[in-house]
Amino acid sequence: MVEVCGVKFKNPIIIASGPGGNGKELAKYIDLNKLGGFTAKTVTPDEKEGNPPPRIVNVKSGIINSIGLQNPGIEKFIKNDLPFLENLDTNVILSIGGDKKSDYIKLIESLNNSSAAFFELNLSCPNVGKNGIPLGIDEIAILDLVKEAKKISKKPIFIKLGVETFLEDLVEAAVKGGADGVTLINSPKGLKIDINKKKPILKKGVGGFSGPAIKPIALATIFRIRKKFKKLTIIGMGGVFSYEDAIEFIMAGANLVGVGSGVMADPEIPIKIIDDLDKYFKRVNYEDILSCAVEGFYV
Amino acid sequence: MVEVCGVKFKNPIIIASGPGGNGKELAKYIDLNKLGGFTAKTVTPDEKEGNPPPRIVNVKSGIINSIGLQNPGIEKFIKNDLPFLENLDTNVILSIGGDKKSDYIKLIESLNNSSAAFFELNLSCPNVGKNGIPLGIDEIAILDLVKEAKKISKKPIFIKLGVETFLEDLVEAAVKGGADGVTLINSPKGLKIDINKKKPILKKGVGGFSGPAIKPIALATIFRIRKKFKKLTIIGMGGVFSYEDAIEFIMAGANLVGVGSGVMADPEIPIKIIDDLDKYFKRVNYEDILSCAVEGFYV
Amino acid sequence: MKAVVKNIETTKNYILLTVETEKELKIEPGQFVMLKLKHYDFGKPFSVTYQEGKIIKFLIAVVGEMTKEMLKLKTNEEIAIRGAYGIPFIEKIDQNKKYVLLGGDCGSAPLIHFSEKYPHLVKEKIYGFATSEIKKILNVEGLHIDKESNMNLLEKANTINISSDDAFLICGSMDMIKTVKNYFKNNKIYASLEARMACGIGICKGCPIKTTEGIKMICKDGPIFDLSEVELEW
Amino acid sequence: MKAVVKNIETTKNYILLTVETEKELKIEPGQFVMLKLKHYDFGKPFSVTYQEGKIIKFLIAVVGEMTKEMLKLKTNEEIAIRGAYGIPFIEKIDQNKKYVLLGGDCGSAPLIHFSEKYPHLVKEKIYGFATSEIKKILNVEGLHIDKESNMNLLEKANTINISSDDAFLICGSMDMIKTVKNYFKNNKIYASLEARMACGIGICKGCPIKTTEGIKMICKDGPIFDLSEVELEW
Ligand SMILES: Cc1cc2nc3c(=O)[nH]c(=O)nc-3n(C[C@H](O)[C@H](O)[C@H](O)COP(=O)(O)OP(=O)(O)OC[C@H]3O[C@@H](n4cnc5c(N)ncnc54)[C@H](O)[C@@H]3O)c2cc1C
Ligand SMILES: Cc1cc2nc3c(=O)[nH]c(=O)nc-3n(C[C@H](O)[C@H](O)[C@H](O)COP(=O)(O)OP(=O)(O)OC[C@H]3O[C@@H](n4cnc5c(N)ncnc54)[C@H](O)[C@@H]3O)c2cc1C
Ligand SMILES: Cc1cc2nc3c(=O)[nH]c(=O)nc-3n(C[C@H](O)[C@H](O)[C@H](O)COP(=O)(O)O)c2cc1C
Ligand SMILES: Cc1cc2nc3c(=O)[nH]c(=O)nc-3n(C[C@H](O)[C@H](O)[C@H](O)COP(=O)(O)O)c2cc1C
Ligand code: FES
Ligand code: FES
Repeated sequence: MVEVCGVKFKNPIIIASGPGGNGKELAKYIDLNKLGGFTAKTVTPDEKEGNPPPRIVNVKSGIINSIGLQNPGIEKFIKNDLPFLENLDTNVILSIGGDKKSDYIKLIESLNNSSAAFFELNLSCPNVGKNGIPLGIDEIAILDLVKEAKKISKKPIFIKLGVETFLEDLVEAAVKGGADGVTLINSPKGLKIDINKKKPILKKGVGGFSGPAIKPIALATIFRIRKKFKKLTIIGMGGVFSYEDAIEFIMAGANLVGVGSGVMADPEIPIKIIDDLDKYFKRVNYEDILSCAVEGFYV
Repeated sequence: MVEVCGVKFKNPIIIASGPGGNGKELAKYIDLNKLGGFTAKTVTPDEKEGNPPPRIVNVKSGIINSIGLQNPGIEKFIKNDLPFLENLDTNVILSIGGDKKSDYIKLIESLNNSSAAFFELNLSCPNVGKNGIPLGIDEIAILDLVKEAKKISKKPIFIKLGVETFLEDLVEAAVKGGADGVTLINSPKGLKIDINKKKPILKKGVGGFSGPAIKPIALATIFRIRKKFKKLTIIGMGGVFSYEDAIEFIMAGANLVGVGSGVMADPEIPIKIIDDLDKYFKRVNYEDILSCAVEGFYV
Repeated sequence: MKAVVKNIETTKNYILLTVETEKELKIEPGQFVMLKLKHYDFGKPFSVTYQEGKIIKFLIAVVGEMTKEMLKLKTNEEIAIRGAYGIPFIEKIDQNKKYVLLGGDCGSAPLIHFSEKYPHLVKEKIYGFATSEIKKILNVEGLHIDKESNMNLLEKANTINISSDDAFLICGSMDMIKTVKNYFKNNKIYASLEARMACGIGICKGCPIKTTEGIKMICKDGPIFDLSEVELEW
Repeated sequence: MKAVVKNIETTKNYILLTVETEKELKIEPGQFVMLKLKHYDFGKPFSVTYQEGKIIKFLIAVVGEMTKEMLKLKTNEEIAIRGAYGIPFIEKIDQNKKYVLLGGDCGSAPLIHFSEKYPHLVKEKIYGFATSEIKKILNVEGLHIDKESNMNLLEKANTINISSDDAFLICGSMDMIKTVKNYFKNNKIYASLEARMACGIGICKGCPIKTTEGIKMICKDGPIFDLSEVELEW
């Protein structure tokens, strides 16, 4: 059992936003109540039909996707998905996304009274955000957004970010604004070209790159933030496919570990990880391995 | 045959800086004169003994290294390595590195009269640069450095960068300063933890992540820059192991393609790529595939 | 779930793969499974062409990276299998109709399965392949070889006496599906569609198709669709 | 170069792997090759324990990711091999001396090779393994099982009559090497060192060792070193 921002988790494994959908389909294959938590797919104010296909391409040890944030929009989400999620016996994290501050504020207001555990502000979806500097790389916008969000939110707020040059500054801004934690990492951008057709395989061109291939990058990023923010809550993810992966993430500084592509590759993977971790935690203490990075196990 | 910045290349395949050393050892295994070019390992003003071992760790589809820029320093380099390189019947690119502008200027002065084709300013080695903002992410410093370097350099100058949030701005600064091209990408940071020993496998902790795993990221990065800089010369690299990989890089916008980890994985790989490309270029025109990205093959 | 290669017959461009699963999977014609090779992290979708108990057969066209690797599979090698996924043909089609089955290349796989289980719903079947190469590993009634008869799948379909009451059940390339749709405008056509997939179960939103009722997922809401309800261009 | 698995004998923790290479490789005792499994992008270093023509044998300890995969290798499977790399023992050692060979676990591999080719240089050989498990696949003169004789490699070495003129040729864990060094201060000791490697040929600077003449690469300048010229702590 793990406590994060005052919320109890059965185990540190949660489903990352997106790859698990909104739970209903996945629930046909695994018992979601065994999970530490479930992050819903990012919901936006309006419905989004997403990008044209192909949206998925396999690459070495990973996948590139350009789903394009397909989602039903907040209204239908509240009507069709939220009740199912609220009925789960696990912690639900609601991921919200938008183009501007008012979008996030509106979404928080709409979802504030749900029984979900946390909000996760997805500032880093690689498939949207054309106009001006994307929110997720602008520290002033982040500070401003988080401050406002915290004013009205009844739940702890997590900020989801990608791998950025000045990531420490972005996280600092989130923390200053009152964020309760950060979620790292959103998919780096990836490209795969069909050399016969002389164009990218994804209709959209570039997409979000996920899976085991990005694990070393995710770990380096989480560790980098943990080194500077000793007490910050971090939800870590990026290529987690096994309990050993999950342990690596905790040792690098993640309080909770998200499974994204893993659940797409095989819906049983999160359950297998939880079962294996269960055995591991009989021998080794979660708190001990969580402090590895904090204690600075290397230069 | 390919012409880049007025220099003729037998083929678009060059060895990336680092993984091929300074050529002498590699020459025992393959004929370097078959290469389009050979980039020497980054040389710094003073000798560097590099990081303590382990310096290498294998991960899925890649390797993380923390060589720590081990190199003999400019004096010994000129004495022991440069003559060998100058004797090669292929284009030599001299990679230079340092902590500050004056280091680069000094190195250019020392190497200006060599027969090498280009200078490559390595601004992005992930294993050095603690004091202040590293050169490679500071656009003002880049503009300033490139301007000064161009003033004295007798050779075209390439700037080697990693994947950065504001990469377009960094490249823009380099171009403004007069850079003749950019080299993309240097290794993103990666981490692998030994969960039994509860610490990273590399003595240094975090290292540079290279190999096929990073290929989609490299391609997305090169394409991103090509989209904005239609005429800029780009040396592309990151996980090139086959001629199909090389073609992908050219289609994404690379004029020359560097092989780094590939030559470590198997010294024959660059030669195999060149032979296979040779056949491919009998059917398909280099200029045509080079223009794929420029013509913007997608949104 | 683990599956073991029991038999593999190959030609240059085709594989007839027989595996035995650890436990019996419930598979209806039209459903597919995700197959994953050892050392791969993600699987890809393949229709089942034959099942009896734990024995499953696949008819696979060698078109790219993974299918090239599959050519090298050896007896007793292990692969991973999960499924079956997708809606069985029988649950979506109008069971009061008789069907002309048109399979383009390995798109024939689920149709072969269907015709074995529901012969009474089949009016005619044409499994079209360009060359006779396929005959080395596949021997089923309805096999049509373009090169041998000097006509393609569609021309062959035209030789059949088709009433407006007859329906089509088709699977093949998007080009083929569009052509059939254009040609038999007055017939009901169900097509089993394909898309690059990741999850296969509707969670990732990776395999969309535009329908009259909005975006649907081919893996979960298909793979079979009534062509009148989908938009093939996007 | 391709190599085909001709035979593989395994226990829980050890592998005796016999492969046949496409062409004969020139391999001297003490040299190593890089072995790469199918679907891997990078190989790892292994000493040769026996060679005759195209047939090469490896003695492998199952310690981690890749060696666990090697446990599953099957006869006729293909692997990639390149080499031989490193300096042959015979080129570095003082050929006027007689050697006590001390092998710790699979560190014995190159020593076994050496003793077969240069028996006249061998005074004594002790290939130490913790338990008798290894006997299931390895049967060579000099095998020492700690558990059977209730003494470890070093204690066993101490039972030998060693003159200050005798030299050591050792290979094993860093702990073992340090202990031997400490113990036999007056004897010349050559040790074959190990490091995580990437290229195996001295180009990547991935496998450093501190020596009296600066940083050297274990793959190119070793793997054998006179212990008096290297610093084992860094
Ligand atoms: C529900 C379903 C059932 C299928 N059943 C069969 C079957 O029974 N037999 C069979 O041979 N194939 C079947 N396919 C297609 C099969 O999944 C692809 O051919 C396979 O994934 C290609 O993998 P690859 O790595 O060899 O090709 P890649 O290297 O990924 O691509 C090579 C070529 O194949 C095409 N392709 C890639 N993925 C798919 C895909 N998912 N669907 C269609 N075309 C694709 C690409 O456009 C490209 O031209 C089915 C697909 C779906 C969605
Ligand atoms: C010149 C040379 C010759 C070698 N000859 C043999 C041999 O004949 N038989 C044999 O069994 N092994 C030999 N090794 C060691 C062998 O390379 C490693 O055991 C192997 O690479 C481990 O791979 P892994 O993926 O199973 O282990 P990993 O999962 O990478 O690591 C597991 C454990 O093995 C250790 N390890 C990893 N890489 C190496 C390495 N390169 N050298 C030493 N320890 C390592 C790690 O510290 C870790 O504790 C040799 C090494 C070198 C450098
Ligand atoms: C198909 C797919 C859809 C995703 N959708 C979202 C999303 O809606 N919101 C979000 O914050 N992240 C989304 N992500 C990113 C994941 O949550 C996760 O950050 C990333 O994939 C890295 O983890 P992984 O390697 O375990 O997948 C998506 C990822 C994938 C593969
Ligand atoms: C062992 C090793 C050493 C490297 N040393 C250098 C270096 O000295 N200078 C440099 O600019 N890049 C260096 N690099 C980065 C490579 O040149 C290249 O940018 C990167 O590895 C990505 O390409 P790859 O995937 O083909 O290896 C090094 C990479 C490796 C793996
Ligand atoms: S493949 Fe994931 S939704 Fe269809
Ligand atoms: S492994 Fe590359 S230098 Fe030794």
